[in-house]
Amino acid sequence: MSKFENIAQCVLDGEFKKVKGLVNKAMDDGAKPMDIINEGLIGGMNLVTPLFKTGEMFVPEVMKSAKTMNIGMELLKEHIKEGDLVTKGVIVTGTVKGDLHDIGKNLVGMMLESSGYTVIDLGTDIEPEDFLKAIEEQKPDIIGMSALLTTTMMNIKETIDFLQEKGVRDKVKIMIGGAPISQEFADQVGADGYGEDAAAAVELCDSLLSEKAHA
Amino acid sequence: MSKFENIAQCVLDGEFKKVKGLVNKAMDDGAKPMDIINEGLIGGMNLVTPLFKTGEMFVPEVMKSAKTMNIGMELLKEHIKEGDLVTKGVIVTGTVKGDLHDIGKNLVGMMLESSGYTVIDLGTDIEPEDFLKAIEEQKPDIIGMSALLTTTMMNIKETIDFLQEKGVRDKVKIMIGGAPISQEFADQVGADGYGEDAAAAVELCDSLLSEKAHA
Amino acid sequence: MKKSFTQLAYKDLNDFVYGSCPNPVTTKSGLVIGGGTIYPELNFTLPGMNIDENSVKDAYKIYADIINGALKRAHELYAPGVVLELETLVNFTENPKWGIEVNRIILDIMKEYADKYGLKTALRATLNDTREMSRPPVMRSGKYWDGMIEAFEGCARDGADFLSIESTGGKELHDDALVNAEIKQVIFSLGVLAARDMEFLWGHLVDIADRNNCYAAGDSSCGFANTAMVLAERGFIPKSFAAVVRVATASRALVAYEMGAVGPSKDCEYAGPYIKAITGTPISAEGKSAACAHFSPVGNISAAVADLWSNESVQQVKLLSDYAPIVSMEQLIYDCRLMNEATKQGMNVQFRDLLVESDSPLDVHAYVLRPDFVFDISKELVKEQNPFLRTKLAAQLAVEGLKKGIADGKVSADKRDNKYLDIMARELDEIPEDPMEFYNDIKEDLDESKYLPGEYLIGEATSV
Amino acid sequence: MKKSFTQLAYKDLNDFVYGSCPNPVTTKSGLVIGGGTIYPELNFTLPGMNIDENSVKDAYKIYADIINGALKRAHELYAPGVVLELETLVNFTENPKWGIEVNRIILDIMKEYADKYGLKTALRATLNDTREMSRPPVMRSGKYWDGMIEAFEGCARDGADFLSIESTGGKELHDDALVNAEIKQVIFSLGVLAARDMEFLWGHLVDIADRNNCYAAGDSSCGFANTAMVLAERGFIPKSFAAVVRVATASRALVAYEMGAVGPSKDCEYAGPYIKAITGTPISAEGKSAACAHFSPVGNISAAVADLWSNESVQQVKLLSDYAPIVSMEQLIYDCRLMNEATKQGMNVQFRDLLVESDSPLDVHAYVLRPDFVFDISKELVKEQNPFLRTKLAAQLAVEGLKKGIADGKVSADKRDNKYLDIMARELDEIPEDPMEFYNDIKEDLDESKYLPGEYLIGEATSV
Ligand SMILES: [Zn+2]
Ligand SMILES: [Zn+2]
Ligand SMILES: [Zn+2]
Repeated sequence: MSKFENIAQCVLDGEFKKVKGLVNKAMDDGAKPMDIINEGLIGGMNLVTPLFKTGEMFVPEVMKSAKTMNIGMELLKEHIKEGDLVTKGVIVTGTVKGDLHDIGKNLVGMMLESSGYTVIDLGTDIEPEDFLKAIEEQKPDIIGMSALLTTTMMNIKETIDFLQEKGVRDKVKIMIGGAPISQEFADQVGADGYGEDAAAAVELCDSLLSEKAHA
Repeated sequence: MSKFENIAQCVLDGEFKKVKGLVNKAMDDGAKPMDIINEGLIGGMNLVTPLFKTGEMFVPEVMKSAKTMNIGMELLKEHIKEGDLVTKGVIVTGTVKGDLHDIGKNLVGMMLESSGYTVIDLGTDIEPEDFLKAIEEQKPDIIGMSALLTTTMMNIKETIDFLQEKGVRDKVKIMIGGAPISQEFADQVGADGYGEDAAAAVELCDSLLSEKAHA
Repeated sequence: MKKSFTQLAYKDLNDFVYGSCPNPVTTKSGLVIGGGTIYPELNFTLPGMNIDENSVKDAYKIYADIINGALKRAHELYAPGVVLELETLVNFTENPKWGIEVNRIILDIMKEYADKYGLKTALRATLNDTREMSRPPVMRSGKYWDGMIEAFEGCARDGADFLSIESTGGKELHDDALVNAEIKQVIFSLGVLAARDMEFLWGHLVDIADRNNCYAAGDSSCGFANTAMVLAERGFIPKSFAAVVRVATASRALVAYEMGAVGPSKDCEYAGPYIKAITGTPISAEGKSAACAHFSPVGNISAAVADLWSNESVQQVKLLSDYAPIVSMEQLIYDCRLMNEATKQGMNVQFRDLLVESDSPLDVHAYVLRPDFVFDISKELVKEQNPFLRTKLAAQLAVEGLKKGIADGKVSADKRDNKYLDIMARELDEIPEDPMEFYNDIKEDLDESKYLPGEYLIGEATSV
Repeated sequence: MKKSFTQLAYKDLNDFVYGSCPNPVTTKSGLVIGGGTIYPELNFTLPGMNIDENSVKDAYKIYADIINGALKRAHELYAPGVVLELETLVNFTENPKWGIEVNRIILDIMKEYADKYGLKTALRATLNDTREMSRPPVMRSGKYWDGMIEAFEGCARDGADFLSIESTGGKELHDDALVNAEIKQVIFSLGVLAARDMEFLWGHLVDIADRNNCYAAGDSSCGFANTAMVLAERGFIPKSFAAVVRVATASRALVAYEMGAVGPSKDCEYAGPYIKAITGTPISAEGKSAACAHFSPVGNISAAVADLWSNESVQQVKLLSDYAPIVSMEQLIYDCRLMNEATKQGMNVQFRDLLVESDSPLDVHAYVLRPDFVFDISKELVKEQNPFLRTKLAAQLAVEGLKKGIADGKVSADKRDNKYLDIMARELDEIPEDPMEFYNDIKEDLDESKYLPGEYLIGEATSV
């Protein structure tokens, strides 16, 4: 990995203005695009995630690192074959019916993207029908639902019941979150997991998908 | 009612040392025993209950009134026919399995007795089987169960489920109480009512039995 | 018609203390807020439940239970007075009839306790700002606006004492600004969008209050500064950044008072001390008493100059003693009792300083609430009447004050705070005087899909 | 071997203040309890769940979650130190292995926070007194006694700092005495039965503590005086009766210290000020911070001379911010911060007096906790070494003091309180000097089916 340490460091530092130059130089030096990606760009992001978890990096810093990685990716995209780049998984997010509070959900989305997931955000105030549609069309691995109010949290249950009824519940893992949500509530309504905050949500997705892989 | 006002007042004041004299005098004056009971003794207790509810009488005062009434009753018992005296209802009480906290339950029992109910107390740490046995043997109108701990409150549910399984659940009304208990919990476990304290428990029994009468 | 505040409401820092203010307000029941006594303000919310045509009746009953339980305890503890805050949930503003009904239920129970026990109470009706239900938000018309205004009218007409809101104009851009720690976008969201929306909104609310014999009380920057504080408490953004945002929101909140609001400000408006220093109106505050709703680094200091002391919000859930709102009521009453006892013994300034000194050296967010810090910044803010420039100025002064406080060892800071303060200082300096020039500068960094410039008169002639 | 306390531990009322005491104790982590700083003491319990062989593992996890959450918040708020109280539930004393395992889990997490962040913590193991599981209770032998002692041994051996209990000897008669407001039966239950059981029990506990390098901390009269207070708060018995019972329990609680306990007393021992005045040991207390567990009329005054400040107990339930024990932790830390700031500024006596004056004129129960009232009564109590006569004396002095306080207008009382104080005065006077004579006097009023006289050495030779 030492060969692309400068690129990894550039991602870690979120120096998004410098990454193009470094990637171009590596290409000029004859490096393979997939090596630059895996060891440099993703390698850099892999340093970021644990630092965020332990509180040594702030969200805006993670955002800058992700932006830096993405700029590098954009540059290399045309040089690699489609299918070489694999996502860690597809995640559909949304706040449930009646709920407008989306800063937490958006944070989760950003952190998941930074960690290598593909995130499809449905937005706020999402009807059960729209979650169903997203499952059918996007074939996500995980659905993430959130609610910030005691009077909307029960719509999480309603949505899960609706998906059950429509026979698609078991096609996805469901994770939930929001201020009034707890692990007990997640157990009660039949969700697969509860993420206390953005950092926890990333860990939760990792573990849900490894469960899925072993199932 | 004015004829036995002195006896009613004596009950209200809890003057248990004076009641014998007053009852004897009424008998000497030719009063009917059932009139002395209904207008004097029970009439006095009927003044007590509302004063307790509004906080104008303390429990020890209610206890003294009940004691006064009972002394009068004892005196008149041999003069009346069996069956003339009707109980408002039979109530079996107990703290559920694992729970030792009985001061609340005992208070409820005392207040119920003072209000004209027959109370059969099973005691503390009562197994579901023993509640079942009591239903079969005592044929109560109401079962009162209490739990003071979060780790014993679930034994209320266990007991109700057990009674359901044995097919006797609908033979009785079930009321529950104790510090961690709430109306929502009562609804969840399928109890008929929740009494916040001794005053509330009496009201609850009255309303459960009038429901039962109208059912 | 617009008021301007060109000098501090106080001459002496020692008059700037909890429980009293230069311009107290008197409720219908005769409570004088800011007249020498600090009173509890209880907030409460429903437990986890769905609200629809059927279940709304259950909700009414739960609200009645909450108020009965809380006022019973207030009576038992000899509370000299209590303010209740009904903060509606989305459904209750969307369906104004429901919100108005809850408001009425609460007023009826208040009357019962007044008649039976002489308990003095007042009601704050805080309507949920539903305008953000449309994405991008439509701020000045449409069904959400109409429903919200109808709810305000109804609550005011039926007898609420205070009207409040946590208005959300500009929040649609501010959220992203926070998680990316972009101070310029913060200033644009607060100083341009939010301020313009406040002017529009509070023109209407003051009018409703005036017509219905109640008080236009104020508007919390909850969705802005409290979101920042919670993100910082979770370690997501720098504490210094959140603290600077806090001070910047003071300028936004002031707009309501310029439009005619008279307080008391809302509990979660932690920039309340700035409002009180500048306008002399009473303020509400929350700190350790609100730990049931969110954590904070300002548990004590937030009470230092408060006129009402609140628990923010708690659901009707059962604890070992009883329901959580009754627990809050008891805690608030004891806190207020202690503070009022200090006042009675002529020790309120010393008590205020204990509240201040206990928190302010430990955290930058607490430090910006120090009464002397508030005074120093407020003295400068009253020189600037333009809300946009005042927002920028507030942030600049906060950055400077924090840098000095850290350098002097008066407040401990995260080792990364200095870096963020330097970045903020530099970026704030780059902001031009003219809002439209500023807009053009940062336009490409804004997510155009998220907001409607026209709702904020951008591109049109404006007083801002 | 038995200690006697024949004079007050204090010369000057102004030294009798929260956070410090003549005989502080130092925990394994180096916290000095009573050494100048008041620390939070957090108590916590499981949410509604059944405990059996299977689910006990879930319970272990919940306990771990509680401690992790609470210590994380303590660290974030820079708490100078924290005491945790594990108060076992019946099942965890009945099955000592479970209780010992939870104790160990907590100690492990404490160590983690010490290693990672330098957070100083200490653990109080309070074992549930299971002896009352037999009805009538068997106090000196049998499986419940054996299990309880095994649990104490295990918790002490593994590293708990403090051993405590809310022992129940005599409670089997005291409950009825309370609901019937029979002061003679109260004195018999507390002064004869409870005191004799305490002597027996604390002989064993002090021995366990000594052998395992931990502190025998003290025994709360929870089942006696707090039951009385809660009944009075509900309006079931007179407040003056409950207040007199409170003072009477001080004599019972003292027996543990005579047998060698060194504190800190348990949080719910509201008679703690009497213990501190007489023995000079540190005490724990709870007030408004414990509203989650029960209401009280002593929310502030209970803190006046406390060395630990506790929340009594709260289940692991989710509030809007987070789980309830974390909420308690935040509130306790802020309360302690404020009190410690007052100490730092040399204002602790003034702060104590604010706590005192804010509550004591409003309620007789608060009035008996006034430091001067405590001093006056304690000065007399140290002259009487016989626990039975000391219990009677405590009640008599409380009655007298309350009558005077009410007559002087220093404390407001229910209109019916005077009547009850008169009844108590008369009945207390009728109690003879000799416990056996007293026993014979009231024997027929006692429910013989409820207790075993032999377990209290009644009819046998005794030092009492
Ligand atoms: Zn708010
Ligand atoms: Zn206790
Ligand atoms: Zn405790």
